[in-house]
Amino acid sequence: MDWTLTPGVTTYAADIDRLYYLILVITGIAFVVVEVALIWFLIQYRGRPGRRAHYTHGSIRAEIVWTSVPAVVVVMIGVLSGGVWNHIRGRDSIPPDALPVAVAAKQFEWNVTYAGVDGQLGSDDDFTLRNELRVPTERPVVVHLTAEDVIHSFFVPDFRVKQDAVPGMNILVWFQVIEPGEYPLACAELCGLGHYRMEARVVALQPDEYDRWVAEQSNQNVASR
Amino acid sequence: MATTAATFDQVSHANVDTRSFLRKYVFSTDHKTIGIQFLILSLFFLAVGGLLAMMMRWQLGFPGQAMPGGGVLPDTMAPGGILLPEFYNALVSMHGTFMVFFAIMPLLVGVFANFLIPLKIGAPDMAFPRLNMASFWIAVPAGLLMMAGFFVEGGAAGAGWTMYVPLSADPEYSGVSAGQTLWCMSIAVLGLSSILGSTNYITTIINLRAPGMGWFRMPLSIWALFITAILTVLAIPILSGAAIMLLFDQTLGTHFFLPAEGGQPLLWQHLFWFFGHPEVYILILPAMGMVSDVIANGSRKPIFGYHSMVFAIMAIGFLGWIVWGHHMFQSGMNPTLGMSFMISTLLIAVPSAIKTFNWLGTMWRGNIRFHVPMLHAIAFVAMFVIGGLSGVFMASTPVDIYIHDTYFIVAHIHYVLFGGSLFAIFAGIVFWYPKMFGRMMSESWGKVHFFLTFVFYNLTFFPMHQLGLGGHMRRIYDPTEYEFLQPLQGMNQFISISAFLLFATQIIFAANFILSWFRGKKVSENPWEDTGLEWTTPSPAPHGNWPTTPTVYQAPYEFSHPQEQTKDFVMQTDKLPTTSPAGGPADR
Amino acid sequence: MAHAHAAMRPPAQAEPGAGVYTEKLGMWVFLGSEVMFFTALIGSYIILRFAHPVAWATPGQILNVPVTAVNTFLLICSSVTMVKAFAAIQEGDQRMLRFWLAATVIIGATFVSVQVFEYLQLAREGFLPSGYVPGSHLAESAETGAAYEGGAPLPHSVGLYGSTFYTMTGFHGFHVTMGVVCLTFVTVKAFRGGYTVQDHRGVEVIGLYWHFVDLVWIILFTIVYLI
Amino acid sequence: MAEAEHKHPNYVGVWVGLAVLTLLELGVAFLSWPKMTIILILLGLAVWKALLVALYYMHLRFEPNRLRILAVAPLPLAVIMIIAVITEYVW
Repeated sequence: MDWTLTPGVTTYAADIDRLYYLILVITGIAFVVVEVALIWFLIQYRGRPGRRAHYTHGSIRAEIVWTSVPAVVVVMIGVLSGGVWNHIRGRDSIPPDALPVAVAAKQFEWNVTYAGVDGQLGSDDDFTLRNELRVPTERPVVVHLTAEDVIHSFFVPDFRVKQDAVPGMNILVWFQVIEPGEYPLACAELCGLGHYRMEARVVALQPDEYDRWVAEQSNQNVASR
Repeated sequence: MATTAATFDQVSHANVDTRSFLRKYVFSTDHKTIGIQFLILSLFFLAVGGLLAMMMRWQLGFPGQAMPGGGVLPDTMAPGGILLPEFYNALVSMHGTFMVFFAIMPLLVGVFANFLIPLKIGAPDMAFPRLNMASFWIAVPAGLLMMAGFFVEGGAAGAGWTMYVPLSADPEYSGVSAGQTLWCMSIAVLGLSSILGSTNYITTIINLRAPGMGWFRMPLSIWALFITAILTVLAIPILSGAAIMLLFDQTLGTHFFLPAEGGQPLLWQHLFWFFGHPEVYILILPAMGMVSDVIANGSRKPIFGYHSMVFAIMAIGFLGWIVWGHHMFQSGMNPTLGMSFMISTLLIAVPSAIKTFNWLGTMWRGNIRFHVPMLHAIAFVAMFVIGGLSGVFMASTPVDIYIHDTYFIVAHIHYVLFGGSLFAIFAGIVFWYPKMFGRMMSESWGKVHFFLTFVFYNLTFFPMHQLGLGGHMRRIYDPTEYEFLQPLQGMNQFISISAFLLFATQIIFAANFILSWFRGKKVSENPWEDTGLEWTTPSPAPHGNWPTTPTVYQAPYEFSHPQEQTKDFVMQTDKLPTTSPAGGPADR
Repeated sequence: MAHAHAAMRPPAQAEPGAGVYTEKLGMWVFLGSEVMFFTALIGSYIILRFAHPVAWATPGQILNVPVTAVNTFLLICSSVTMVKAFAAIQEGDQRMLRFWLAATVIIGATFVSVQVFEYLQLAREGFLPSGYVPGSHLAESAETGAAYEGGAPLPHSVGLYGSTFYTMTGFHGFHVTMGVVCLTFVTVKAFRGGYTVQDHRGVEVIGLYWHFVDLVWIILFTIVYLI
Repeated sequence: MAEAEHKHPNYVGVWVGLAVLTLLELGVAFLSWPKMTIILILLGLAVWKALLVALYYMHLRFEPNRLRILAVAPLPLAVIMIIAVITEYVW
């Protein structure tokens, strides 16, 4: 059994993974303690003729211990998770200089609209690609996520990014990639017959490489008008 | 009431059963008969739901290969035995729907609430016997409506058991029209059945307890069923309302959930999960209660920390209302809202932990009898721990970003609903079988069934955690479509084979259940040497339950009482020399 | 409520419960369930209204407030006749019990009829659960925004108004209809002398339901027609 | 039944009160006051009417406390749900 995660490639992936391992250790300890105690009791106190069970209705002290210890532990997990959650999804978490890119999900494809050279969505040099999301590394990217028909979910496992795309809503989700490469993008919310093949790829490029590529695409786009 | 003397007299003659066949077995108002009717109905749907799961597992383990025996399915489902994606979606949705609404929920609430409440609190029947009968006979057409989905044009509903809109609201998106409509109708009808049933349970528990059966002398199963009934009465109408609005969106062209004219897809999710999370506790609380009864019996000890168990049930019942958002962390819900839902969700781990430790405390220094119900109850504790702990991963919002909608969730819900609820249901069925039918189920076959189920169950569901950590999404028809999931395909096959064996193992249970009905060893009143009121009446219990209403003198789990040296249990109706009359279990 | 199952009742020394008899307790539990059902409907309306604050017509522009006001008054009247019936049987007055019960049934049925009339009227003018019928004059006043706060044209989300209106009032009407059916049974039983000073649980229990339905209408009338 | 012991509440008086409050509502609804003020007044009047029905016609005023608690128990849940979902849009 392998409990490790494949390393994430965004800035906050490590935070999520750290939390995951922390919870894994805590729940692992709880698991071992409970199951060992259970098995030990089953063996130690197995029924034998002539024996009688110890007559007791409980112990207030024990109740206090096993109420307060889990309470403290879960509150601690909550506080730690809250910090990371705020960093990823909090109200002001989106870096102001993030590069916008629009992703419109529809049955069963991802349409990616790039901001072009000017870095602004909705301007003339925007261009759209199907099922291919290219992003620069070392720079925060904010995805404007929309859906045309039903709910889809934007899931890039290696980025530790998952966000539902809801028709009628424009949801912002940001990430900053640290490792160039090619990563799968999948739909994680049942969206109909083709849900299982609603696949795209995410290509993370070095910043200069990305700029070159965008310029090239923008030019082509303007030229073809 | 002026009629008291007369009713008492009539009750004492209740053993002379003059009901016609139809009144006795079909349109019976006897809570025990209705319980058994629910048992048969829900075991049937459990089998159906299991069969659907087998087809899914075939497709996941061996995508694109013809399913053995799949040739009997029509071409609209599986041409040449190869499942179609639309049929797969229907399987996913219907497996969840049948298991949640037509198998586990009626098994716990329909069967055990009906059967146990009057017997355990000392009432001759439910408060409203005819409503009780209505509750069953309304559930039957609901089940038929749901089944009908497979036989209409377009197939059964295919938007998942959660029926997220807009996929479920418009046939243009899902390709399913009549099936979706039938789903909504069936759920609305079933809702009425559940509300009638639960109204009955609440009223019965509040008003019909036998003399001496004070609140804190009720067995934990009754406490759990009581809180469950409250959750049902308050949560189910929300689902009914939402299902009806969805039905109107589908048929009348209203716009509640369709965004084109201002509807809100997230509204559906809020309504669904506002119902759905209490529903989760509806599915686990009665299981916890029954397991408490069985563990006390098996350990021959009073339950450890009875009062804190009761308060834990209440705490779960209340907290269950303010955690629904944890199903929606990645749904586009206001992230600040996500924060508060995370805290309340994590807090719900506390009462669950209290219960687990109290079960351990009950076994500690006990004199444990490993009868079949006890084995299932032990498995419940062991598996519920896994299901509960895996829930902590999801409660932590950042970790949930990664594991949401993956097989990690699938593993979690099956550890809670199969490892939890279903093991408790097996424990309950075997434990109360003698009271239902007057015969024991086979002990040896019961043990074989238990061990095989336990092993194959873990082999099926434990690896799903690994799939989830590998990023394997839920509800996908063909995992090999994705390159990054291909390394996990071997594990998928392993899971599928384990699942087939798990399903096959249940045939042992079915055979044991049916054969014991005719051939099982006949038993006297109290085969398990338990303390509850139900064991003071003959097995099977007669119409009216007791000739005269019993009087309760004891706390629910007085095993190995020092003042009773001849046997190791004191019935709730037994008087001990020095029991204080008003005493609760903690009076020491 | 019939007493065919009197034999199933426990002796009076059962543990004290809620302090009220079983049928009444059962009805209150059921009403709790009804509260949650209307929470789903009314809650959705409130939420949708917050999500689209401009999609709701000014009071009186689409819906017929005067007719509904009269209807509201009728329902209030039926509540007082219901409670009068209960007061009558408490004193053993069979004649007045029958009179007030019959009055309640008639007024309740009138309420439903007026509501059906209102629906037909609105449908004829082009207002449906799915929104406005294109070309109808209500559609025009909606599209130009004449019927709406601020008067701005509303290309979208006007459908919500019809959806919530018909669903909420429709389910209320359904509850009234059910109430009338049950009340009819109670009235028939009253005419057969089925209730006495000692035992008139049926009258009180159906009364609770009836007043609850009235209470829901009080809320609905305000939030649907007047706000 | 024990109810007969207390004197009947003034049912007709309550009815008059309900009718008057309804008229008041109709009057307020079409005033040209600020929208928010009107909504708050109307909701206040509606709650007042609902309370009259619940307390007198449904006899909650004369019931044991346990039943009153049972009767209002669902309301907090309704409020929790509506408020939580509204924060999606206004916060």
